[in-house]
Amino acid sequence: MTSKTAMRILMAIVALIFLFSWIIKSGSGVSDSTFTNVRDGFLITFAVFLTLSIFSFLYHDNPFYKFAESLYVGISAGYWMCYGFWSTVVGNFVPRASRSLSEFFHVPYQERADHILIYIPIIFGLILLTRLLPRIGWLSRWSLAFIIGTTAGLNLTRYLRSDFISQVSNSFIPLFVDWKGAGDFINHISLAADGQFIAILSNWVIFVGVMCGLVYFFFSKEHKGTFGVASRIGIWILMITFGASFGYTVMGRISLLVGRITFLFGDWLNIL
Amino acid sequence: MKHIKLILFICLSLCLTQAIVAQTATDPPAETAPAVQPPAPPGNVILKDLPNDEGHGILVRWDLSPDDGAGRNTVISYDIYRALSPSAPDSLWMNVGTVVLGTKRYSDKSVEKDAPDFLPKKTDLYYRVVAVGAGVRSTPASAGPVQAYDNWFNSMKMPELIFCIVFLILTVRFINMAKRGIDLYVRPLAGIEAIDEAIGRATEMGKPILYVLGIGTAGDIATIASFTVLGRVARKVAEYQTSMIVPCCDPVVMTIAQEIVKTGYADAGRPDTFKEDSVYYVTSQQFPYVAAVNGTILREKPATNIYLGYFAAESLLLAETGVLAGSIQIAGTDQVSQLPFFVVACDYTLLGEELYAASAYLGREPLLLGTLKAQDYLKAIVLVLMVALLALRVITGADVISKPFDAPWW
Amino acid sequence: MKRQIPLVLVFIFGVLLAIQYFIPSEPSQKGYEFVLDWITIIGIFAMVLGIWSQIHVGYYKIRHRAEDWKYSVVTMVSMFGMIFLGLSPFGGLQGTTFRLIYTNIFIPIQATIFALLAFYIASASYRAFRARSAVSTVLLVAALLLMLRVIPMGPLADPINKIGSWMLLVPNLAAKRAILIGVGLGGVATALKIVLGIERSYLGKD
Amino acid sequence: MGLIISIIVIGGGLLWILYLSIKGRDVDRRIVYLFVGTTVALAIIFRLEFGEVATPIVKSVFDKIENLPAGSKIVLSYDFDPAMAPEVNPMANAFIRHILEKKHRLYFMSLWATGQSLLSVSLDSVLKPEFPDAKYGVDYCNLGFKAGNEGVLNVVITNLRKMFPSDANGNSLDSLPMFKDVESLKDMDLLISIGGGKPGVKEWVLFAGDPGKVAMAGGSAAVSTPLLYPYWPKQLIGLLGGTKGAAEYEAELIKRYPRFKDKSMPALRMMGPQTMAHVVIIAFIVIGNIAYFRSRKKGEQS
Repeated sequence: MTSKTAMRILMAIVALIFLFSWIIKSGSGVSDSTFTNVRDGFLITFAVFLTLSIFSFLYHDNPFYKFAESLYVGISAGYWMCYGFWSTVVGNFVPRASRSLSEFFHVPYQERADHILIYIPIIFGLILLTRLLPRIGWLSRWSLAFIIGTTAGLNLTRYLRSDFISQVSNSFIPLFVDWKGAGDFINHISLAADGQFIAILSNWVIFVGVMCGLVYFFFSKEHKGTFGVASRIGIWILMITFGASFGYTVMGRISLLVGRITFLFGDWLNIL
Repeated sequence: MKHIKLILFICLSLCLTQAIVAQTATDPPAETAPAVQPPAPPGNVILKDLPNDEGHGILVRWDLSPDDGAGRNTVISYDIYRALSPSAPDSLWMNVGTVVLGTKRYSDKSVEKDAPDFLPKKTDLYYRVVAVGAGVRSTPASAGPVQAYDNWFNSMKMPELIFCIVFLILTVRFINMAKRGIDLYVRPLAGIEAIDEAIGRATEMGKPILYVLGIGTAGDIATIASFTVLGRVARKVAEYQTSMIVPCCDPVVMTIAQEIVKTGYADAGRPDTFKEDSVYYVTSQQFPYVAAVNGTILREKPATNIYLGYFAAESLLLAETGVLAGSIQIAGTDQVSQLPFFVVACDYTLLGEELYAASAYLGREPLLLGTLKAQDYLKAIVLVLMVALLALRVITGADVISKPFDAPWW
Repeated sequence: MKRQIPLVLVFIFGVLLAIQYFIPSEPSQKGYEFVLDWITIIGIFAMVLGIWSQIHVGYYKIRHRAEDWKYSVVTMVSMFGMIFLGLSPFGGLQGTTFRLIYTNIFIPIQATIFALLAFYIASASYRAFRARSAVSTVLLVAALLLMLRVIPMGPLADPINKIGSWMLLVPNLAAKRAILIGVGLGGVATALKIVLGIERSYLGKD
Repeated sequence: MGLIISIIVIGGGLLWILYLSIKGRDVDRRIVYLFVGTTVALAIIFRLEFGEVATPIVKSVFDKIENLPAGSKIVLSYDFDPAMAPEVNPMANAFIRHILEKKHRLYFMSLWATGQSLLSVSLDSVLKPEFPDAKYGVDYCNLGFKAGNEGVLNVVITNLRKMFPSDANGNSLDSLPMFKDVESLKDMDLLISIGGGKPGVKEWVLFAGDPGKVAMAGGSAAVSTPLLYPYWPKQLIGLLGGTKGAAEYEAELIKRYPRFKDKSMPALRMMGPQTMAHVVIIAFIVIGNIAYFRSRKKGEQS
């Protein structure tokens, strides 16, 4: 009961602040039209309200977050459907399906001899819709099979170059860069970033790292003995990478927060 | 009839472009011309159908003009011209390309039918190569006819083909071995074993399992891999009579997921307990989807969250919220950039290839384990190649052949 | 019938598209473009199923006054409102109200949700980066080094920067390659299993 | 003054947390959130700034633009969305300033639909007010957005007009003087893609820079930068990674052209809160480890 009362008081306070902000922001609008000022005042206040509602999720789940979330999901779904309608249906499908429809939507009709083929995906699409009819719903598997089959076929060969062949191929790197004998190497040893030592070290780390990483991914062999050592090195290399990527990402995330706080303090409170 | 139209069209467009070219060519003042002698023409023009293409390309090769980099050293560039007849008037020779001095080849390629320089298939074509100096041009070196035609195999893709064949042979071999009952060992993977345990835990706690397929479409192989795991998880969930929530980010993915979960329940002998609304579509956009799933995590407090598939920035948003809700979390993706966040925030993470292996592990069917073995063999081949390379270096003293699969050595 | 035809379809389209990759000739390229187009068009029909699913779930909640049903009303109203605005012939995607809602409601929420990551990345580092074992120490040290890059460290800045860049460049490359090679193999294996019908858990029994 | 207040508030709080966790108390995640939020807010309010110096990977992009002869053709592609904008928009603006200052020709485009609205903001807030003499169609132009991701690049690298028969405002490319000698992207002197997602810098390298053999530079969100590093220095002449990269570029720009000093340099300003927030996160990691070792010691003793 008390928490419910507290919630009500909180909501009342939020509503008051909202109104207050709306009035102030409308009053400080720059447009000549009162309507525009009142509208913009509302929009910025609402945006602030939503921003704070989302942040309140950090404390814990609450009605404000739920409201912002529901609104967001609804707008997104609606936006996505409109976008899909205009770009795919009107932009892609109508110009090839029918002349009269094209005229209706003011898109140029594409006359093509092979436009008859467009009925194949339409049939598959209609079959997909049989899902909504319980008795023949299993028919929809045909369309799903088409999608899964093409995806599998596309992936069977297409990513081999970028994900496998190029990667293997690029691992064949010179392990003794500019090698002129051990004496020369020791004489010129330095920690300069573009020096021979660093170049050789880096290439060895890549070479050994790739090998050990591959060993780590072996499924049919126990990680014991030499194999275990190699896979252990593999994990280390992976962990260095993950740690580094994580640490490197922190900055980007803080920037996003800076953006939001700047919005709150600058655009809303005008104290920056 | 059709061809005549086409040829007429091409001739017309040739005329037009040539007219434009001719006009621009005569534009600059000609006062420098008499001072410089025209360079000697390039020699020995050889024409060939451009290999590995869809039939709208010709490879033109020639010997450098004696004045290119030597002799009078007056060549600046080469102009390549194409026409449909060797005796065509100059205006019908279309300039299809210009290359700088020292170049001995040019790929003339134009696929689009409406392009002015469209290169027709199976038509006799004639070429001229002209060496160009400052304000002067050599006499043309001509060759032809040549025809462009469709190629039926892209020889640049030979490594892929060899790979596929080797992979197929290995897979069939190991599947046969598995069928004969030979035991194929696979080492335990903690993340995958955790899936089994997690379903049991959810049953004990009486809480649902959240299965997130990521934000990929059905066109991502990671999503497909996730489907294969979902099928097995759904079946176990039905056997244990636990509940399951599968929010989806793509309508196609949702449809397939519904079908999978439904059949999983049917396979477990409990088709009646399947609720269609347990697999639902949220929205196709990344962050709204995450907002909704995060809300679900905090409200339903699932015993286990499974994130398998294609993920982007939402990885940490989901995983940290899962930590707040106290769920056991198992993640897996092939997105290298998102692995760190899953590794840090989840209890178990399937790294890259492990995601693809998960279904075989869960199913424990000999047929599926066979492909795992084939994958291992290919990794072994790569390893052997790399070690051989190192040995070669030590023995011969010559450093590596770089990028062995990029040059068409076959 | 229920199971055989899908498997046959998967096989046929899988093999065709896998082989198509090697054939540069014109009919093959055309076919490839067609298939990609088809998937988009089937996607339109799938969208109908998506909308249906959403309405179904929302309607069920509202009808049965399930917990938080009021929020389903918010979702439904905002969804249909957007659809009404976006499909109405007076503006479509460029309509004033449609754009205002998108830029003043949608975008602020989107940016804020993304910004939650700043907090999450902090709490995740606090919780997870502990020197529990050798492996977790490696993770911790690598992360710390990269975070230190941002802070002006005077004379230490240059070496930290160099080591940090090196870690992002070299071990990162090795790990990425090892993972990608595995991913490549795993992806091909999964695709092959599906095309050959070895993996059919997604199709069920009957 | 602001610095002192911030240090007292944050430092004092952290010491208190350290004391508590040594005592064996758990730190609630919400305390962490509170600290991160407060730190960033304080740094923003007091406008804390720290000096930046360009690293080689950033410097090489700057030098490239600096050393190209005036009138060179540079493509700047906006491949990002509002969520990424705070991080990468400053780069875009810095590039615009630098490119137009050097009197190069600037071609805008985007592979992300969302890029166009962000571009129009850049045009209105930076390009038009700061370079009133720059003429549309002569000094800069906007090709607009085309759907098709890397497919677009596949086409424009051989034929620009096929994909973009007209610019974003519907002008035929042939009517714009700056397209006179442009057949495809191969005729460009430098391609710059700004974006952290897909399609982004990577796709630009693979589908435009590499096949067209055109110099390519990139700016990307911090999260995807490590994966782009391997393309430097061969396939990418340089790369601006996240706000730090942008700040370094801005610093370099101000150093070379002091007239930009009073212009808004958001990345440089961003680095203040960044530095503070990183200090706080690192402090929490250290506190966490101290607490962990203490509790382990206690465990061993008992």
